[in-house]
Amino acid sequence: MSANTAVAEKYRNNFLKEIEEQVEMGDWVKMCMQCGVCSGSCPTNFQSAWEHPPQELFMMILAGKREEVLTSSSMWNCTSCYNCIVRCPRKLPITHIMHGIAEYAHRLGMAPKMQPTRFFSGLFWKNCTHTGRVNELKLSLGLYFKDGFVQGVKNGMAMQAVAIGLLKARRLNPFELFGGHKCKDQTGIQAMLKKAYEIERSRKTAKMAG
Amino acid sequence: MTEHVATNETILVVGGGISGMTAALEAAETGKNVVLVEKNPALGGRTSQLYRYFPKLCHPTCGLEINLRRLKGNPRVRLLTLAEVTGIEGSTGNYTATIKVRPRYVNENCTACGDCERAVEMKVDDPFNYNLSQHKAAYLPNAMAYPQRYVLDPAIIGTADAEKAKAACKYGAIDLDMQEETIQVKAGAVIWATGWQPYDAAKIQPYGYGRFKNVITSVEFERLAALQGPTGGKILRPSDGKEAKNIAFIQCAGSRDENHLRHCSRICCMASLKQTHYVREKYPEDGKSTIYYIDIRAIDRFEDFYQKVQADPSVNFIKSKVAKITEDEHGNPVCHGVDTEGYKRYTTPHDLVVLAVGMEPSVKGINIPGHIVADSSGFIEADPANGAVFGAGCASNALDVNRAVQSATAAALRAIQVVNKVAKAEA
Amino acid sequence: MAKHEYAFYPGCSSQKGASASNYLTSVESMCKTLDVKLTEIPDWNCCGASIGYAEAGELPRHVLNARNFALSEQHLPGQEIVATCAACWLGARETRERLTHSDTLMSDTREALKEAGLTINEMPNIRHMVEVLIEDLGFDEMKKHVVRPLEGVKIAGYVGCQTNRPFGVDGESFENPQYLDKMVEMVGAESIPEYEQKVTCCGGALAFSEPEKAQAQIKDIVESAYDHGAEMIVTPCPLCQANVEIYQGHVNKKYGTKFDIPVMYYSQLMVVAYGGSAKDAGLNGQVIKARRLEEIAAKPVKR
Amino acid sequence: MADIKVAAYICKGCGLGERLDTDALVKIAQKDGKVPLAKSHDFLCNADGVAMIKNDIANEGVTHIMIGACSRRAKTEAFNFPENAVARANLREGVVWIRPDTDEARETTQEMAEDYIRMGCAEVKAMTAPAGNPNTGGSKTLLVVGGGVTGMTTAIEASKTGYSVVLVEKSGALGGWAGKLYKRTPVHEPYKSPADTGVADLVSQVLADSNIKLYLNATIAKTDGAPGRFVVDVATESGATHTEDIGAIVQATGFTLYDMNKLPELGGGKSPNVVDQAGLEALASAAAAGDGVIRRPSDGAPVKSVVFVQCAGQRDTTGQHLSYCSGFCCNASIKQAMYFKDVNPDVDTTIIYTDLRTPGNGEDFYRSAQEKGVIFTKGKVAEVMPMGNTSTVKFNDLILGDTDASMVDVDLVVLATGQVPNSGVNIELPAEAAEAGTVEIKPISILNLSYRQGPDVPQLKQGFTDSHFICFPYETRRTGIYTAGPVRRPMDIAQAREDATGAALKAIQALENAELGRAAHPRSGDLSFPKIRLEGCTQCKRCTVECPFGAIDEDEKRFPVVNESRCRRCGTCMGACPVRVISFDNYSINSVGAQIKAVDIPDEFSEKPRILILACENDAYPALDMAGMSRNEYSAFVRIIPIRCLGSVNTIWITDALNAGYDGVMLMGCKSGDEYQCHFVKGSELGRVRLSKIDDTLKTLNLESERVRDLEVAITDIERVPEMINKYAAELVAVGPSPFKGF
Repeated sequence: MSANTAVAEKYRNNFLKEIEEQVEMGDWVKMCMQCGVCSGSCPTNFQSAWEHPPQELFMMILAGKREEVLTSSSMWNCTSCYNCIVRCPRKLPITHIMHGIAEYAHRLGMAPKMQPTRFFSGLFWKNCTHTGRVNELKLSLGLYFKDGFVQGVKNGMAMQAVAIGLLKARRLNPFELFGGHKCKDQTGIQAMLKKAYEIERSRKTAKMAG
Repeated sequence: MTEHVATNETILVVGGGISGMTAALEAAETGKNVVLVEKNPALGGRTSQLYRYFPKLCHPTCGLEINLRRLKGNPRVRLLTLAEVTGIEGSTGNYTATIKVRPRYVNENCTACGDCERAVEMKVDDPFNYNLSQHKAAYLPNAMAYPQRYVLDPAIIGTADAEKAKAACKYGAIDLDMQEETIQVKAGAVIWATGWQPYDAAKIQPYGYGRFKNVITSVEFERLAALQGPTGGKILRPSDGKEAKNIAFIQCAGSRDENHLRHCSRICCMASLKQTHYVREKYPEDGKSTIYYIDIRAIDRFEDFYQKVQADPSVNFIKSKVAKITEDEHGNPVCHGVDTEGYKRYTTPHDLVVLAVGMEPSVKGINIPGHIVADSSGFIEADPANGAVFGAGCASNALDVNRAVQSATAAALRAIQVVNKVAKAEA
Repeated sequence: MAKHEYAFYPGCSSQKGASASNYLTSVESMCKTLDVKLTEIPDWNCCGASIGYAEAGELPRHVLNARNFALSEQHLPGQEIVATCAACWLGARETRERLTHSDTLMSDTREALKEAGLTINEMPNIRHMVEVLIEDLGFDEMKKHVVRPLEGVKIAGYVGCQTNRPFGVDGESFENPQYLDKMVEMVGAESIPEYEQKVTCCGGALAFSEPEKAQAQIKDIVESAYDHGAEMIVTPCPLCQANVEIYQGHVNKKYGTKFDIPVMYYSQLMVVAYGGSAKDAGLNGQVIKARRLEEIAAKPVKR
Repeated sequence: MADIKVAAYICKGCGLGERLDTDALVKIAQKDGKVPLAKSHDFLCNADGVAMIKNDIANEGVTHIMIGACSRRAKTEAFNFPENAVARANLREGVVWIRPDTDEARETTQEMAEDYIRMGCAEVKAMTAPAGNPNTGGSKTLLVVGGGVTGMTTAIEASKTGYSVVLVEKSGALGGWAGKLYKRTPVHEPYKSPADTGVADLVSQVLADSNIKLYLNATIAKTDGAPGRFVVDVATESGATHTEDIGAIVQATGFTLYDMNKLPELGGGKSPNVVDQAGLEALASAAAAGDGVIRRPSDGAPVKSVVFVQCAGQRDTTGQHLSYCSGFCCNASIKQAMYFKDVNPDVDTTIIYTDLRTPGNGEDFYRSAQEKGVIFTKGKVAEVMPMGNTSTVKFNDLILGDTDASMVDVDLVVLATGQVPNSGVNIELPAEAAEAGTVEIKPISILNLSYRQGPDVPQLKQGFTDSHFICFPYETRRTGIYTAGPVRRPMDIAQAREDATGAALKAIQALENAELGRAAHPRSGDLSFPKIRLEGCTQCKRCTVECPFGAIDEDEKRFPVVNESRCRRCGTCMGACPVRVISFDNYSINSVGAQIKAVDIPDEFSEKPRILILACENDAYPALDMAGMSRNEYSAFVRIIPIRCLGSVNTIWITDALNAGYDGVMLMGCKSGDEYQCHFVKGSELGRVRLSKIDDTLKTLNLESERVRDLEVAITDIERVPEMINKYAAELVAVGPSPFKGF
């Protein structure tokens, strides 16, 4: 049974256990008491954005709704504003749990493919770890062209005014496209990150094995 | 009431609220000498500031009257008001308490005629009304005040007003030279019945208490409803004096919250359920209550009361911890959050928001020997290491009145056991 | 010797030609006046920001921040790390907290750092520039240097999220922080303490990935500033600054509004108040020009 | 009566001297009050004034004192003459403070004061200083019924205080419900894990205590007597009866779990794999004795999944099951879930609840369970369907909005059923309900009281024993008999132990006061008691039937027998007696009647009506006093007499008043009914029932029904009471003057 097709029994603990083992801060999920303060505190928490707000996602995890949780686009709506964290009466690190669940869904390949924030998140990470520093122009272009060339041009046009404004204010450098900011020790950074991934993977695998 | 001399067979009761009075009276009515110490100028404590009790909706002063009558008729209780225990030394069966007694500036000649009050101009905040109103600086703390004797606020001392008060008194009852005193009292056992204080609502930042005038606490709401309160029993909101008919009650304001109080304060759900009754009582036509809650804790026989309120169409229950409160252009507090039963987002304006604030034990900063054993919330635990210092009422746990009285009665027995042993040894 | 010295972590946006280059410019001018010496951590790298989460995982994210700690320790021993960007500060602080509380994470981090020839021995303190100003210098010291008070300018203090939560500035409240208002008063301008959107989220990275969701919030933030009569908005966060400033055009299109309010950094206000030129304050870096400040910056200094 | 000497003292302080003609009042006392000694004083309550009175007692032989000053509720320390009969004429709160200080009002205000002086003098003459009741008993032994945690705690605590105890347990072993538990919920920091029940320790303390006499397999065959002198027959299994002299009783008979067989929809009784909380405790205890693994009853397989159904048969609004919440079950289920998790974290434990109720530090226990992986699901269980060795639990998931949620292959289902009190016979159960069988009847008495009113302590509607459950929770309606533990209110072990300790104190207090012939709460320390002039008694039984505390029995000749130590001194018997043969030394038909008659009734042309107010001293009278303190004015035509309780109002007072020409009578008593506020529980209700028949009397007198008004007054009615008075006074003007004036 591959990770993607694992079936969680309803209202049993196995999906919760999976989350605890594989998701950053996942062992906090069970501490939720369903007060809903996180859901009410979320700035993007209008129904269309959040199909399932945080506290509901937690209940779904407890209820073993694995497929629905991991394929949901809900946690990708997190803006990292930390409102939920500071208000949670149980001190759940909700922002991190949302990121963690998203990361896990992404790792399993179950996250919605064209979820824009998922795409941007990956793009950002690749962009910044590539040279050690963010290349804002490439990042933007990468985002606009995620849905293909035509859509990219359209997106770019929509953002034209913004870009021109930034260019004029010297806050966007067109030459970033051909290099731009970077760290000197790129080799060291790559080696370091590679090692970090290795360690993390081995730890997660070990947990999965029990 | 009398002035017996305290000995090792005396029981010291700290706190003159319902728990302390109960402990003192139960011990005295079993034949023990008691010294009862109250920090306020009058007995009664926090329950005497309530409009009604749940679940019978009767008035707390009704029980207070009986307790005061018991006290007036009992020579075994010696009462010290305006007095605070600052330290206790010794061990089981042999304690010495140091008690700071603040000046009342009024002696026992006072007949409570009220001439001094009429004579003075100065006004000060009235703590009996949680400072929602002011009273004269020469005042009787409340209509039921016992001792039935006036008090001068320290702020008046040294002013011309103070002299006016003195001049107005025909009975030589006003003594402006009264000084703070420190006295020592012997006791064989000590009952701590210092009660609770409402959690500081300003610390619950998202609710804007202190920023928004129309966000008040549950204890303040009791005073708004009370017939002798600052509004004469009308529920008027603080910002503009408008009738507050659409009222939100927010549960767990501080309680069950690791950012604030870890424990559940037990009484707040019932208190809010009770307070919805006030809304209905004052505005039978169009009063409306909304209770935002996590779990309604109407424990044991109180469940009946909950069911009655549930059946009331003017009361709406929303399972949700309110995320934050804002204020709209009309000064209405607006509750924001999500109803977790089926995920419904709300942004609801109310005339008034009442925060059901939690209970904090009033035992902090008191010098008790041998380091009193308390739980993580500061409530005194029953522990042999506490010697003959016994917690009673809300100093020992988050309790409703019924349970506080039980606790105080039990504490009285524990104290009697100690002084009986002393008596036996001394015989 | 400068009065205060720190290891400086400017972050990706505060580089030349990057989206917060004007922040950098003004911070440098401000620090000069205040005799604060910032030494850039050599070869610092990106913090990973909160948005990198899909790929970052846990350890790689912390390793990335730890590399900066190691570099700082190596080159600027004993100095506290100061960040100007909310995300950098938060990311670094989170890493610090986690590594301090987990021995496993710490040893894993050290193992990965070894690959880059680095190590950490001691955990550095991570400070936000605002903390340095308030805690190390204090309002009195900051005020001393004001030679050109921004009299009559009404400014909404927009604190945003990440400089405020979950850590925030000591002693401030999450829901109603007041330090930015105090800074506005300090430079002689008029603050709006009752500005109710001061901690509303600007949408963060969602402003890029899902702009329509973020723009609703940006609209609230700007609208309320207008309602309170603000002429400009001030913020301590580069992402807040960018989002609130550059999307006003989009918001206008979508909601039919006519927003055109400058969004400034606290450091820009201070530089102008300290007598600096428009250029010193990076005013040329505004997409929506801060004409009022430019006018003041053009005035002679009262000495 | 021969050697009484009455003195009247009239104070001139607090404005009385300025507002009233006190010299005239002195004269009234001498002339109308006929007191040999009458004086006024500028400041009666100060040391000098009190010394004057004390001097008169010592040197002038004054025995009876009438003080015309402030209210009887004020200056109690100063006017404290315990050896004397004392009456207070309330000239301050009752006269000058409720009247405007105007020239027009002066005459009526003075008349009011004069009447109160007349009334005070009349009252005090009808009084004697009480000296405590006879028939005291000196037993210092407590009887504790029930050998569970509550009973054992009561016994141990009483013994520690120095009192001997007889402990009666109906089963063959001590321990009760708690004795069957594997563990209990924690009561100390850190509130994280189940704790030892402590029962073994309590049992060994009881067994080792020579002060505690233990009867196992025993019941109470008969309880006779009164506090201080109870005689109790203890019947043992062998059939033998042992008689014990007892001072006071604590009933700690606990509870029975609600029968889960009444919950077939939840699988109750349908499968061995559906158990109640007691069932699970047994499984856990059996597991602990073995390999620690809790096994499925049907086949002994280790339990891998367990579901706890909260509020099973509780909080029921349909009337079929228990309407209340038992309070302890949320924590109990958490504890039981931990039985599984602490042994094997892989067991799935789910608690399905609607409101999780873990007050106080229970919140820490709840959190600890979450940390251990216990799953809490907010939902309402619709059905438990056992099939083979497992069950399916169908429920409405209230958070996820799934009305058709279900869990399958559940090994064990635990139903959290509630506590049903073991409170004996419901002596007030309406006969028709008992016959119809609509209410469950527990026919077996626990105490077998030989009281006229029935064999057990009266109950509330849910079967718990009656008490003032807010301010005075221990006060049952049987003096000297206290109930403790879950028989009184659903509770857990910690609360039961606290309750038991408190009940021990109350029992000790009761027997000590009974020995001194003093009353128990709420007139604690009162030395007066009802005396019955049997020569005049017609054996009508009203006193024996009405006494709210079951104090009065009947002898073989059916005469009433007052057991004074059971009496709370409310006076309901006195109010009930149609031939007026019951009285207290300081409160009697005459002491009130004389006051009524002492009032000067102006003729019908004077336009000065007279209204008699009989006001309950516990609530209405303080409200009237406080109205005075607030200077809330009311009619000068009322004359107020405080009464012990509305229940003590004898209709003769009303007919006497009306015959004497009063225009109206207002009766002010406490709220009655289910949410009664009467400190004598049934007093105000009984008074009202009696007064509801006053209309007949009015008809025979040819008077309008408006002339008597029954009113509920609360102590907070400081504004309302003057309004009620003024409104009534205005109504009476419309009705017109009483036709009986001048006769």
